[in-house]
Amino acid sequence: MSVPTTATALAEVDDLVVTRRTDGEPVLDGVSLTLRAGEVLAMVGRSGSGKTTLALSLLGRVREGLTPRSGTVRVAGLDPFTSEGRSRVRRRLVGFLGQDPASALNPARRLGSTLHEAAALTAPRGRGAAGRAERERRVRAALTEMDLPTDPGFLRRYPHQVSGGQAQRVALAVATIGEPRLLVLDEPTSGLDPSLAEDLAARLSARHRRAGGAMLLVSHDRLLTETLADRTLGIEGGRLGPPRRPAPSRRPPPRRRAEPASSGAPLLELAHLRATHGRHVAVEGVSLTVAAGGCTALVGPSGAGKSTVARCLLGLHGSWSGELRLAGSALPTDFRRRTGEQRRALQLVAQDSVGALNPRESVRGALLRPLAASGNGSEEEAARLLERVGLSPALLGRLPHDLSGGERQRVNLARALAARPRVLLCDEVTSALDGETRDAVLELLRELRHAQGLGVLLITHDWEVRATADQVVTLVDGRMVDAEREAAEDGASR
Amino acid sequence: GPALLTGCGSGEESPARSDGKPRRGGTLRAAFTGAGAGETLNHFVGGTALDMVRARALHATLGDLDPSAPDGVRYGVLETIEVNGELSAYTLRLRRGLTFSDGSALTARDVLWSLRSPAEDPASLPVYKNPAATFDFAGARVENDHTLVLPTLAPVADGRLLLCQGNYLVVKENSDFSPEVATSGPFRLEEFVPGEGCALVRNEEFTHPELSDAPYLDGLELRSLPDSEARAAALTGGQVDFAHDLSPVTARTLGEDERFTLTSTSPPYVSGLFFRMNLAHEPFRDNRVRTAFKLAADREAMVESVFFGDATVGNDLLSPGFPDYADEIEQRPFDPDRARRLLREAGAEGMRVTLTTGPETPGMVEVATLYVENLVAVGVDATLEELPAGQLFADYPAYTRLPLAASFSVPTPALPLYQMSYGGQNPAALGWDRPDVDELVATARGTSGEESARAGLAAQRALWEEGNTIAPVFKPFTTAHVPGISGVAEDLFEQFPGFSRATLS
Amino acid sequence: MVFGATELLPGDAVSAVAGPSATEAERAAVRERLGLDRDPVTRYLEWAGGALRGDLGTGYTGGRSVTELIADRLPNSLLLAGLALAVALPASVALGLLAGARAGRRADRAVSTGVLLVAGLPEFVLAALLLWLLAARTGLLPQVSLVPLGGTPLDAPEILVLPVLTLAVSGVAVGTRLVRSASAEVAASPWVEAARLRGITGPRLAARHVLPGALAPAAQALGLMTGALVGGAVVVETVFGYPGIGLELQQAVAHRDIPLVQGIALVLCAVTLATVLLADVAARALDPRRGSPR
Amino acid sequence: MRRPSPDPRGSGGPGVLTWCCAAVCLLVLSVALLGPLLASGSPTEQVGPPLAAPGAGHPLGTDVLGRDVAARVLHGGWVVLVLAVGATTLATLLGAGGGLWLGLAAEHGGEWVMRAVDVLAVFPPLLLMLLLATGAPDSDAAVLVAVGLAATPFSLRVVRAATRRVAATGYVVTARARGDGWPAVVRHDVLPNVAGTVLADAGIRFVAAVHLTATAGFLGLGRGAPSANWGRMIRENLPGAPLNPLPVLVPAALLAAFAVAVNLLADRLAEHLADPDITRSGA
Ligand SMILES: Nc1ncnc2c1ncn2[C@@H]1O[C@H](COP(=O)(O)OP(=O)(O)OP(=O)(O)O)[C@@H](O)[C@H]1O
Ligand SMILES: Nc1ncnc2c1ncn2[C@@H]1O[C@H](COP(=O)(O)OP(=O)(O)OP(=O)(O)O)[C@@H](O)[C@H]1O
Ligand SMILES: [Mg+2]
Ligand SMILES: [Mg+2]
Repeated sequence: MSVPTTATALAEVDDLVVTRRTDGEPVLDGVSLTLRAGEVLAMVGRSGSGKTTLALSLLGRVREGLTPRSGTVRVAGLDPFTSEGRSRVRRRLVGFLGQDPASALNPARRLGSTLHEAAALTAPRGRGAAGRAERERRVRAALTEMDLPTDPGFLRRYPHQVSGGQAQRVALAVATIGEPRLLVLDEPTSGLDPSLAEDLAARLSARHRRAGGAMLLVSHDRLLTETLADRTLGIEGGRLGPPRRPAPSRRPPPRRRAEPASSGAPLLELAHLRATHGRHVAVEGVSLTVAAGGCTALVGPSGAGKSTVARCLLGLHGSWSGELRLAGSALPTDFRRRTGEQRRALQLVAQDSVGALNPRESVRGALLRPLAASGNGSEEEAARLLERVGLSPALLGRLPHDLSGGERQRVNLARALAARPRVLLCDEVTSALDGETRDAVLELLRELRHAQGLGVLLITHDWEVRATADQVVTLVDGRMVDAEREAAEDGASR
Repeated sequence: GPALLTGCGSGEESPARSDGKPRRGGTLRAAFTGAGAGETLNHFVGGTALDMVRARALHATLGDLDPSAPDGVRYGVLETIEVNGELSAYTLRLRRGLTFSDGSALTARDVLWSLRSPAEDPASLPVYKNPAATFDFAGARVENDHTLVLPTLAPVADGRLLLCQGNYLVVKENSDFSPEVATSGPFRLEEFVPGEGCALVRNEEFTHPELSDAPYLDGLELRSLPDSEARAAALTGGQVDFAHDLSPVTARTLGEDERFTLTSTSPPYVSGLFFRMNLAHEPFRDNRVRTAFKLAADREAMVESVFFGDATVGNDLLSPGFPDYADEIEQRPFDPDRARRLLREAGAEGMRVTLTTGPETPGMVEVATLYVENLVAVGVDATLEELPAGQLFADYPAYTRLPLAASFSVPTPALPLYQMSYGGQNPAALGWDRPDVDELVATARGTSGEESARAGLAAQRALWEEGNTIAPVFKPFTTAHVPGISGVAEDLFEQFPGFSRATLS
Repeated sequence: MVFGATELLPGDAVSAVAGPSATEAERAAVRERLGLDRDPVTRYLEWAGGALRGDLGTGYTGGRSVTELIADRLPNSLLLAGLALAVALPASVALGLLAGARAGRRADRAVSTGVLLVAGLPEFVLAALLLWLLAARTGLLPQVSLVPLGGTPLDAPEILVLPVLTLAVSGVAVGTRLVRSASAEVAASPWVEAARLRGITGPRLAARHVLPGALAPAAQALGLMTGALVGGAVVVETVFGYPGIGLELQQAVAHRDIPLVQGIALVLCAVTLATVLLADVAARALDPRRGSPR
Repeated sequence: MRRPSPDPRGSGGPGVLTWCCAAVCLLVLSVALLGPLLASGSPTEQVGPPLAAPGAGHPLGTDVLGRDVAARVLHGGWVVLVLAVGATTLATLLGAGGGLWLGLAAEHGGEWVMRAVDVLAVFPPLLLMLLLATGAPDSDAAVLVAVGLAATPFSLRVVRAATRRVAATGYVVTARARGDGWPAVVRHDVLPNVAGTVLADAGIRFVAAVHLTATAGFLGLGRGAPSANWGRMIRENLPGAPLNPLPVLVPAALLAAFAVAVNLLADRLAEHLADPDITRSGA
């Protein structure tokens, strides 16, 4: 059975059912969808509702552990599930940006070579010098569009040498460089600060529409969907429906004043941090404190050095100097010289949620290990932790790659909490979460702060997340920008 | 020449063409066991087959053994050897007009140096030191360019046989064995690559004692291939025309191939495979046990299975085929029942013994394997221990302590061989200490005629009856070559072919 | 270490040189001439000193300088190993990638099974098989590697074919597996997945996306393989009578030519060590993340 | 309604090939281990002319000394297998243990230990085998140890490389930073992720061990002449192959089949241990 293709329908999904292989649970449950040329369709839904699964099906891809049961998919009249269809669809028709762009860049290849290859693959068959010059031009254009440096030095870097947001933008550049007729973007701006995201989105859509391309945008960032999308579809439990919430306002929500949790002595004090990446000074002169039961937000544009600060605090960064105190006693800069107690006291939820999970360890194992170390290694405790971060205990038996992006991020969070830290460092912990889930997570953090005096350092781009902090430290280019004033502006100073 | 070779293929073709003249020309390529890259042109220190063959191609011999000749020898550079009545001095007379490859004259001084210098060099092989045990080189006199007088240390009757064994060659006096040195043999060196081989061309200065126009070959290429399989493969692949010393199985497989002619040496040019009982080992002190061990060996089966019938059954004596070999002594039978009985009598039933062997020469391990089965069959608790290649004799003191050890012999006349390895409490004799037999051998060698024969027979009978050596098999040296090669058999030293008369058609 | 090891070999060159039937006096003379009567420490110091100066002493059999002797043979072995590598490396990378990039699929099964079949044959059986197929039966190639006298193996390239082939085939068998296991892992990574979703397939995917990640681990193992090729040619050199260092070592051991064994072992160690270090350096250079753990 | 994507790989579970391998393994193992019980004749007794073609009483003919090939095949397997399996186990244990340790202890002088191991690794295995085997001549245990030791540095290197790769991943760093000790990290994070490599490597080691053991026969090491041993049989009878190829072919085929089957099984096992889904991804 197939639906006749109309001239304007670029992509059609008809009654697609995708189930889990193990238990036959549907992940997509009879999804039908038409995407016309030039249309931007936003897809919103809770974490784990099937957005990524649907997006991937347009490329003829079903992740291992899932199997397509029935239904058809057509892109420009081609079936991406057949091998000829697949190669044409992927090569020429569809540009795709995955949810974890950082892990989509080959760590053994330089950024430049990945970009050049993408340009060459999609270029009109120009060979020789002319072709090369054309490719270079396109790469430069793509980088400029993404607000990335275009110098050869940057292109010569490896993925692990750029920040999470930069990696995401490189991946976005790779996806868009060939100007495909259909762009499928899965959380394209999760690692970017809002102003940059908005800016980028505007540029992207302007160009894209000009060229008459269609776009499927999966994002929980209402700002973004609102700016870009012609139409927004909600997805819930694998079924399409109208968006659950009416489109919210364009403006950032009023910043809630966070109730100062406790005014005791700072739990974590950092002073005069200086960190380098080789010869390049990534961060300099950063000082911050996290109070017991308090929450400090570390914000700043992508590439400012936020993740670097977090890694320094944890003692993971190789070359840094500065003073670090935990509850008044000094912490060695290198984690190897910290005691087990000291290590457990600081926990990080890393920005790259894929890399931080052992691909061969089930969720259960990942949670039980820190739980056992902190003295309560029972399965119930693990299940309870999962529930607290809004996940079903059924996930305990799963491996990381059987999880959706948001689920992975929350497993990471649960694991960090399982170690019963005194200070929790969250690096973009809500970037892949829809508003509802994010609020639940923030609520959990708040609760822990109050109940256990947990100190939280939040690295975030999200205004709403930032608003929960009682202190804000802003980094620009590795330096602090008048934290006091920012804080005062936020009305969050103590 | 003597019929030293028995053909088992199409046989040797006549060296003469229809017009009676052997064909001249051609280059013969032959493969031998050689040493590695350490190989030198000094044959006094290198004992491989290749060393021997190369040396005999490059250097003229004093003479070769030839039982059919009046003196028992055929002379090379020599005209005659005269011995005085007391058997105390030998006079060597050289042929006139001999020259080295550079045209310089070959004199008696060269002959003396060639005999004497290896005896004085500790590095040289024992075989080249043997003359020094008989002759007094310090008292040697060079009478003129063609006459050399060698006094003996004690009266010796077989001095001619000793000097003209085929391996005493004439080297230019004070030679350093560099490739440039002038040589006296049928060929001269053109190219020498240690460990790989050498290329030789006809030495036009050489005059053959019997054949005026020999050597016939234009060139000779001798290649070093240590592995028997590899030599056979080179032959079947057409890379060489002549492959020396093939293992029994290889020989058998090549024998099925009509493209090649296989020849095996017959006695005396055969190598003995021995098992030697150590008299320091208690049970072997009893001659009944020794005899039982000799009776237990199924010699026919060994010849059949290991050598496909192409070997000689041994009679627990050394060197069959040589003139001094006692073929009057009856062949020892295969009699397991008697062996069992003797063992019972000696109270050695179920005795435990380990036979130690190694792949030192083809067939040695196989024969030992069968022998152990034979021993088990007569009620000896025998086991075999096979050492890796090169290890059996490596630690010689340890070897001399083995209870039952394998060994092998190279073709040497029986009595000199006895003196070399059994006489005078030699540790190599594994406890054999019989001054009376030593005496008999000395008499046999020091006298001639009837007396010598009687003493020789008595010595060998003692060895047969009480000796500690089981000599079940003598294996031939098998070579294979393409048809059309002839004249090799006429110039043979022991198992080593010479090419001075060889022709190629 | 090489020295110590060879000292432990039972027996000494005395018997080999003097012959089994030598008398005790003769043996003592030989022992003195070879310097074996002095204590091992003195001999070691002399040897080590000489080795540093490039002088490895004199071989017992023939009395040639060991250094000279090795200089004769080593180039032949290096040529053999080099050619075998030149065949084996690209082939194992290509096959390993083909199998690894499609791990679990039919191509992988075919390559893996085939490679295993070959690897399952001991080297001398493989040599015998190739010999029988390509030389003995068909007469296409010479069965024995007789180098033209006074020339190099390159003067008669046909003699190199079989030894190189044997070495290369068994090298490919090992190499392919190493590359396969490294690339299978990379092929399952999210970034290769992302490349697939960009429509990159086939050779391009393998060469540009899988290979870079697989090279570093594979280089390590391939380095070792290379070392093994140089030293491990003993069997092949014996079977084909190829005048290389492996054949020489085997003969030297059989003749208890201690200085020669020591010299060859030392040179082999040096060559292998060099390749292993080279592989290490290569692996480091090929892995951008080395030295900067995340 | 048709299925949009015909599943390219069929369902999971062991395939035909895996079953074949298991069957071959079992067969060879039973020949090797039960052979001595099944064989009617003695493996060392001479029963006929050498290299005779198959005939009544001796279904595979006779070998180079006229012994029954069938009896020798039945008797000659377990030595090779025990040796190869033992040596592989030794090499894998030492290699995996050392490799893990060296991979993780890269900072603390591990580099230097590795160099030392390299020196060991480059020591010619031939010499190593000669040494150990001459120290204890005629002993199979020496061959086992020698083969095992010769293979160890190789394993060690491969495992170390894999370990270092894993040790640099986010999850290991996270676990370490979280306060997990090395034992826990090794057990949960490192081992599962290098297990595939270790197993695949063990497979390679196994083939190498079979070869080395056979080569030990080639060099005349280990139990000597009369004992039947597949590696030895091949060598003993190789020159006679044109007359009766069976004494060479049968043991060679058994050896090769076993090596291949064990390897393939090790591969499959590695895959399943790892997690079938991870290693079999592909669009
Ligand atoms: N290994 C490295 N080598 C060189 N430069 C690096 C390396 N890692 C990061 N950088 C650079 O250091 C700067 C800070 O990186 P960091 O990851 O701390 O940024 P960030 O603030 O977390 O950004 P984002 O919000 O995009 O994650 C960036 O400019 C980045 O390109
Ligand atoms: N390989 C897999 N095997 C089994 N279940 C899976 C697999 N991948 C995803 N799932 C499950 O399928 C559901 C849908 O996943 P999907 O990734 O499509 O969610 P999503 O809407 O993209 O969520 P998020 O916003 O968190 O990324 C989730 O419940 C997830 O746990
Ligand atoms: Mg998703
Ligand atoms: Mg970051």
